[in-house]
Amino acid sequence: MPKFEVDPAVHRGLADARLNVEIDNGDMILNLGPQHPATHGTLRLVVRLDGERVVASDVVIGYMHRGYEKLTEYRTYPQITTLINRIDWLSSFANEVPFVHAAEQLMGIEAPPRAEYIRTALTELSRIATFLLFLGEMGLQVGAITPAFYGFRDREYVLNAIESATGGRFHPNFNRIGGLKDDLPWGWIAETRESMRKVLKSCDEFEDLVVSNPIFQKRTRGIGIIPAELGASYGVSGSNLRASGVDWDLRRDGKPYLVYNDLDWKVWTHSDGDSFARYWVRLQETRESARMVLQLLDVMPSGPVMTKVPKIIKVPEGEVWVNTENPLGEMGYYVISKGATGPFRVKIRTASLSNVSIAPWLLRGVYLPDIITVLASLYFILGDIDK
Amino acid sequence: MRSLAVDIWGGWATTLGIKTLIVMGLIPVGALVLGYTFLLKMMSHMQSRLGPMDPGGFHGWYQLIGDGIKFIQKEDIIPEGADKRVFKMAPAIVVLSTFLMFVVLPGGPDFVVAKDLDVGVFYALAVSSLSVIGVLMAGWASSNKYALLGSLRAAAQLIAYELPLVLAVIGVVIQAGTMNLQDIVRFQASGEIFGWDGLGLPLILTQIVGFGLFMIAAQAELSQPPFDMPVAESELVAGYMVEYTGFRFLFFFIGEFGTAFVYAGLAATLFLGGWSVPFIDVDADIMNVVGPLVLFAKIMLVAFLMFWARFTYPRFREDQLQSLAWKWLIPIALANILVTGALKVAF
Amino acid sequence: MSENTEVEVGATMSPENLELLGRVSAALGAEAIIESAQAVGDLVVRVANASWREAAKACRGALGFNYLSFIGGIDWMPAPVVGGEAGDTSSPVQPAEQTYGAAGSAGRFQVFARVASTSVPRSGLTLKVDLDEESPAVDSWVSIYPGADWHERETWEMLGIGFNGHPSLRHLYLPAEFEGNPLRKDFPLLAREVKPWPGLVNVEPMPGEDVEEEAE
Amino acid sequence: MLGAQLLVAENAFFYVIAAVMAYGAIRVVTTNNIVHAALYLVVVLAGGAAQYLLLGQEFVAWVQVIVYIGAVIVLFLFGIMLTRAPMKAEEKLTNDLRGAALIPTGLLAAILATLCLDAFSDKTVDLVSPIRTKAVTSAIFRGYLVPFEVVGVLLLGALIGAVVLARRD
Repeated sequence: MPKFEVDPAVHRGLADARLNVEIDNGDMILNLGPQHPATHGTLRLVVRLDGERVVASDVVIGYMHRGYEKLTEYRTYPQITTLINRIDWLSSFANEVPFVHAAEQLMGIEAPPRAEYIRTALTELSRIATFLLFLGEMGLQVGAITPAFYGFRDREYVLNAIESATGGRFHPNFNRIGGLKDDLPWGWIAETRESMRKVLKSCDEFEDLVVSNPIFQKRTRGIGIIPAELGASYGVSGSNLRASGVDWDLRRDGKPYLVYNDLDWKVWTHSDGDSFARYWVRLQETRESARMVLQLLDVMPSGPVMTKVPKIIKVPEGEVWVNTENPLGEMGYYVISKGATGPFRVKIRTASLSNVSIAPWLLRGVYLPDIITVLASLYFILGDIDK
Repeated sequence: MRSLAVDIWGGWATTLGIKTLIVMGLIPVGALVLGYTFLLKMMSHMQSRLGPMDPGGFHGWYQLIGDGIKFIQKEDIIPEGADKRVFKMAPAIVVLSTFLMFVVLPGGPDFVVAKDLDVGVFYALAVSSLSVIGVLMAGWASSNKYALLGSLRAAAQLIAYELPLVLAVIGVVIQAGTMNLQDIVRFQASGEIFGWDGLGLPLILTQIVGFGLFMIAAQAELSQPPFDMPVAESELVAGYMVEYTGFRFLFFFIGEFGTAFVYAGLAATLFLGGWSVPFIDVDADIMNVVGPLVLFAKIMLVAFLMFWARFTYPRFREDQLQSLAWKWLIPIALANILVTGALKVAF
Repeated sequence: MSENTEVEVGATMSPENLELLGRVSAALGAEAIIESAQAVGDLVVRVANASWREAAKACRGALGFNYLSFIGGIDWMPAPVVGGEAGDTSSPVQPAEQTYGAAGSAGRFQVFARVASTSVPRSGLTLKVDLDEESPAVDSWVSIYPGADWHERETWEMLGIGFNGHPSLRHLYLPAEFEGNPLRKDFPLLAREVKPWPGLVNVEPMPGEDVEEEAE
Repeated sequence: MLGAQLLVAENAFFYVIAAVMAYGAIRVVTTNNIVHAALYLVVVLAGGAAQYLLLGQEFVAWVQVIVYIGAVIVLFLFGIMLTRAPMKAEEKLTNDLRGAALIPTGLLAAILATLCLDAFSDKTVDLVSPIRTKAVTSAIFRGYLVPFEVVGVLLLGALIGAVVLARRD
């Protein structure tokens, strides 16, 4: 077997760009981040500019790396759900679902139907909350201030719904292996139905205010086109890939999970693959999710929300891969258990890491302002990259 | 014969000093009014929130003044690598440009802020271009790449939009036959629409194209959305202002909103009849009191349009902005001049 | 490394996975597959180290798995017991002997990857490859799946596994000066060693707790 | 009476502005920082505009401001910053032949001064009634229409030439 060798000094030059002004040969190296408004946190982007055109770029991540894969080896299964809440902090509930499913599948148990329905509803609610933020944020990134406020305003209804059901606005930690912590509070269904109507109205507003705005279209159409095949081989998933015309949604096409098969819904795609398509697809998916929640509220079965589980959870030996369609894309856990109270190894597959890994390819040759459009339309959460 | 010193202190120099003080007082007040009305309150209400409510008791009227006081108290930070003299001078030059523009704005038959210039329009547009120098100085002296990029964008943008701005006004100048702002106001007040002189002739009726061009170009000159690339907060953080704090930043703020006030005033004067108001004789003494109020109302109307666009639209990209200026605005402005000139000769 | 060319077919494997396994061995050659297993419905195939890049080519080409989900690494070394005192349940206590999960392993380190097809519903395949214990390395997938870039960098820094042919193997998450490979089992998690975790002592009461206690 | 007072003040201002202009002009060539040089040029040009004002030439003064300060200098600065923007002074900017350069400079100054004195020394400017824009425009569009148009065509040619030279393809 050949001995592996690597020169650590290779390729470090670009990342070590200095901050002071120095322009050589018409090229300028600009640091975007790690403290930059366009990077949603602590992403650092080093770009080499010719005038305002990007010649090359490098993404530097890890400023917020928390080592969850290592930490999971020191935690028990119920404790881990608290950790993974913080991976994609905008849709925490959706993070819990695949992990809890992984444990349940290894143990050979299933949550009661009511729990699965509530899980589906809450997953879709967190998807709406995530996307509403995106719909407003994207406007802000291309310079329109007002949509951001509309997005925050309507996201509040959804967060209230999540909070009144789970007790937590951002980190519910509501899933238990074998079900849910609690049943829904009284009156929740009626209130959520009202909120969903507001969300649908809000989507119409975004359609009018942002999508049909000529300047917005000028800024986003044809910018940052992800070719479908290339995107898939980069591991780009979720709405980003569907915006490139790939009709692939794990809710429908993955191993069946939750109760999506019982619902009447549609997978939206767009053939363009540009920033506008990504915005448009997410807007349609927000609508679709609101419709799904409305359906779920209508057919919510009665019954317990927790199945019988031992007090101290020991997961039998085995391996399982569970991936789900999270708001940002494919999220998956490869859990290896050796029969202890905690997993032996958890490989966390986060959507944003793969989604952002295509950024250097996408950013070649675009203008400086397009970097922001492309990054915003890829829609990543730093916690989801720096897991 | 009196000595030179007496002449200077007793004569025109005193008048000059008083007028300077008036203008210097007007700039922050104008900036304050626009900032409070539109930035704090109108924007908030458009975005389904209230904006400041507590400071001062009534709808947070004191908020912006308090902000100003806060800015003055702040530490004056100059980056280590900065060119200190240029860095300090830059905000002053931006405000100087605003200051000089105020000078010719007429508020009544005998009331021009400082000087009734023969070439008032031209003068105002000429001194408005001074602020570019200040912006370039700020961006370069900050020793910051974002600032440098911001000021480069600002320069490219301001040069590109200076032209449609001037060309948009030429239609008015041709029609009124003068560059004197007072005369333009009088022309509009005494004009008539197809023989009916009830309203006078606000030039927006005949120069609607020019008005549109002027508003777009003014928006670009002010670097407001959709043309705010020089300060684009999502990409360049704050552009050329990124290293400024405290009262130097306050200067830029005052410069920005003060200039918006003057541009709104120019638009009101050139296209909406300025301080004149229908049914009151232009040269009546009362106009010296009513005139400024009328002008202020018209300024607020024009500023409303400006800020409405500012809070609604996303921003263009730099190349899109340039092609808008060169491929659309300038040809349209030239055609407008041609048509206006032809009609002027014909009638 | 055992060159066990005989493909073991588990009796419990589902027809879909049997069919897929047939296609995999047809595309890759049966000699490249060391072992295969089914892990909760998913096919896991362990391929020979020398065939790792060929496996990627086959997946992307003949098998139609155009989507790369992830690449990661496993350290099968027994986990050190934290806490030390008998009866301390602050951390999960893993078995002390070195055992291997689905499809087995020849040594301590393994690289595993998951590929899927975006055009076929419910498709996907987990691939595993054994590595040399002294200088663990395997061929890079970057030229086949460009998305492998970051995943391989992560695996390199976290487990010290080299990837031959990777264009720029440098730190992804960790600072450039960082020494050590945090995901190796012998890399201590100092925070946990210094301060014990209350752990299982405070189990939160769950709904239907009486029922559970009856069950026990 | 007013005229006499103004004359005194104008003379005083003239010398003050001229001194500032002269200082600025010297600093343009002596400073080692290329951006500072451009900024000193602004001082000189602004001084020129102020002198025009003193002579009652409003229109020309504002043309000076809008064209030279608003456009030419901005383009200078723009170009300097776009290509290279050294933050510190450069030693290389000072030429070794600066002693020798004094001789042609002095000669040029002498020739220009002599010519101006010879041509304009007997002209007087009526300061109390400044020259109105109308007079300037009549001069351009009546008396000097042909030279004006020729200059326009010449500049257009230069513009097209610049475009041709600058295009890469």
